[in-house]
Amino acid sequence: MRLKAEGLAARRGEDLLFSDISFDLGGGDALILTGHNGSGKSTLLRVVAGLLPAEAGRVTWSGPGESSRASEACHYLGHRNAMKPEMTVSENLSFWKTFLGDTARGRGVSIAEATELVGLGGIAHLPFGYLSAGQQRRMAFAKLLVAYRPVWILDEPMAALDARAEETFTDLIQRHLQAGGLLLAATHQPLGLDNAQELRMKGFSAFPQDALQ
Amino acid sequence: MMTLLVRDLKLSVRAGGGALIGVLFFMTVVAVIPFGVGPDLNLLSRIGPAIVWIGALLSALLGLDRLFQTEREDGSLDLILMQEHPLVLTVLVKCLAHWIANCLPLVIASPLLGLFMNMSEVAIGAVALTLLVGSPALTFIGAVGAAVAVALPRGGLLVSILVLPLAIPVLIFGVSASYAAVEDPAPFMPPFLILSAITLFFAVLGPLGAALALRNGGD
Amino acid sequence: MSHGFYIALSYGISALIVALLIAWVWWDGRARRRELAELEGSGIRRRSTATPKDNAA
Amino acid sequence: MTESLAITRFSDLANPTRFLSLAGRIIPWLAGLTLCLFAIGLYLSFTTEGDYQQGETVRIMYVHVPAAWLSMMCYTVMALSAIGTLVWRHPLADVSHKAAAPLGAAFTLIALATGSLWGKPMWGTWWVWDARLTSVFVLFLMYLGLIALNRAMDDPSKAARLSAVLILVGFVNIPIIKFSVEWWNTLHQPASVVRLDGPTIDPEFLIPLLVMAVAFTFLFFTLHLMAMRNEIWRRRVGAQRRMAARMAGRGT
Repeated sequence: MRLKAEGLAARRGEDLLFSDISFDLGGGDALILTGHNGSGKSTLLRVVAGLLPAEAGRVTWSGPGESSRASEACHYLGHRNAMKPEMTVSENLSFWKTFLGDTARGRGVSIAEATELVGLGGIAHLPFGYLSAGQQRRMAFAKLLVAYRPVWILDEPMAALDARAEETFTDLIQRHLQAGGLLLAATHQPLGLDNAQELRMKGFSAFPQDALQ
Repeated sequence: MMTLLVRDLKLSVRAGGGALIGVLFFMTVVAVIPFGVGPDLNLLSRIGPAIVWIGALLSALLGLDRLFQTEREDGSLDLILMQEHPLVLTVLVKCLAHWIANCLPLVIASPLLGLFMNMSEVAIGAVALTLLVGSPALTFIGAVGAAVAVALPRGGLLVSILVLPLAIPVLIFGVSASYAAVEDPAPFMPPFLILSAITLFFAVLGPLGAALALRNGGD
Repeated sequence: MSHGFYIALSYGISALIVALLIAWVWWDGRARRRELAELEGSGIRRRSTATPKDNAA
Repeated sequence: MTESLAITRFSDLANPTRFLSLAGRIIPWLAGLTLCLFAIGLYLSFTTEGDYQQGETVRIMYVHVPAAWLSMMCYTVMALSAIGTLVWRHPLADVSHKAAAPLGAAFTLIALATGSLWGKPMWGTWWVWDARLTSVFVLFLMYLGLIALNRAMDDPSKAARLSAVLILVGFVNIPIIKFSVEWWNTLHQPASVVRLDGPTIDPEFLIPLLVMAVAFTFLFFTLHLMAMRNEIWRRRVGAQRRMAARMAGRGT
């Protein structure tokens, strides 16, 4: 499994946000994007997820028996949770489980298990809108567990979380990496991963940026 | 895909869903017409099919702007765009769910309003039938407008403005088929078949256009 | 001059609407009570739980 | 419990738990009474003679008139509850007018449908835009609008206050609609509809009509109590769910 980006560049409106970003991630690798606000972290993640067209360069994915479109191998957790407040948590999760489908059969955990893993077992029958912001975030994270994807793309995953929930998240991310998954995250806080590579985004630069290493 | 259909239907009947409001708007629009033109039953029965059709057209547009906007607001649209399902199919299913939740009630309510308009039984049947066949076209055309205006803050008004001109052929053939059913010399089938053809045509073109717009409207 | 059809229809429609109304109210009550029982079962109690009458109702 | 008796009574009634136990005791009796009244009313309405002018269709009136009467009484109940909501901020008043709206809509629908079915054989048309029919139809639309408004909002107490405002505005508006429509349409002959006042109605028809009217009224109150009870339960479910969500954050 390899997620490879070569010479990526993207614009926000008229301005070039970044250019010539390359990385190459294999199974178990994590890449953390850091940088000040507006440096293009979110944009880079959205380009990799295939939600924004790249100005230049390309993203390729090679996995066992999967198609070469990178976005299909990815889970994307953006600022918004992609859950409907009118529906219960389990309705939301089971919708995404069925809709996303498990790429590697059977590797997604059940809904009850997933809510247990994010530390909120037993309240899956509540409407999503009843939960607090932090709980909603945790349930959105449970979405990553119910349908298996090798690549996790997380945009500020720790926003609105307390210390204990952060710990839970770090654990889950570690487990994902140990199982051979990939991680691409933008964050302000340290995620507490020991083997992570870091990509520092400087933003609004016309000159090529230092990529990895 | 079935799960998407079921989810959208669930959402439309849950609190805050628009299914009831569309029918209510339809009834209100049609009900105020007699106050404007006067309670002359002959006149009402003459203009009835046109009034019912225009009322249905307006109320079908009412909820359309929310078709993709709610998905975008909570981030679901991103996840839907990333999937391997053909996006055209996803859009088609969403249109279908929207039609079942918002337009089918209009079709069911139309005979009632036909009675208020003092229309004959044949005319009522014809209007209900043409609405049943023609209203999917409105949803499919509207999907393009909704996809184009998905990221705009006051998208609702814009969707109506964008979609109404495109919906004119549907209105023309829907109303003329309804009239043809009542008035003798004009045959019913030709305009009705054209209406069906328009619906089938937009069932292909609408989702294609909407998918294209969604792909390019990412931010 | 009999209008049996219209009379039957109007009684039928009224009965239907009333039956639907009763069914809806009934079903709604059942569903709410079931939800309350579920919540009660999962160990959530009201702040002012108190009187046994409350449970009887 | 140091207040005077009156205040204690008032706060007792204000207490939804108290209301629930009271409703639980009353509802079976009310339901039984309603059933008996309907049995008598229906028996009477099918055994009386037909009217020489209206023929058998007079039987439709035994359903139509009570339903129409209820459609207006229900709105009055709602308007009183709305005052309760706005002036005393009584939680039961919120529940009362929210629960009454679907009932009102249903009874208005019955009145419209049976009126239409009476009008077809007698007038030759399903519907005319005369003053009474039109204002009842407007009433129906207002009920549906209130239901939609209540459904559209999450916060029940805010929804209750806003719909209370709408109910009161509507209450003022209904006579205006009625009179303006009468001016607007002077074509229609008066007194086509059976009127209770005056000697125009024979006791033979009056008795079943009255029994049916009482039966319908009791039906309304039974259903209203049940619907209010449902609404209180619904709010409890909501409150407990929110509490469950809070507890899940703190516990474990």
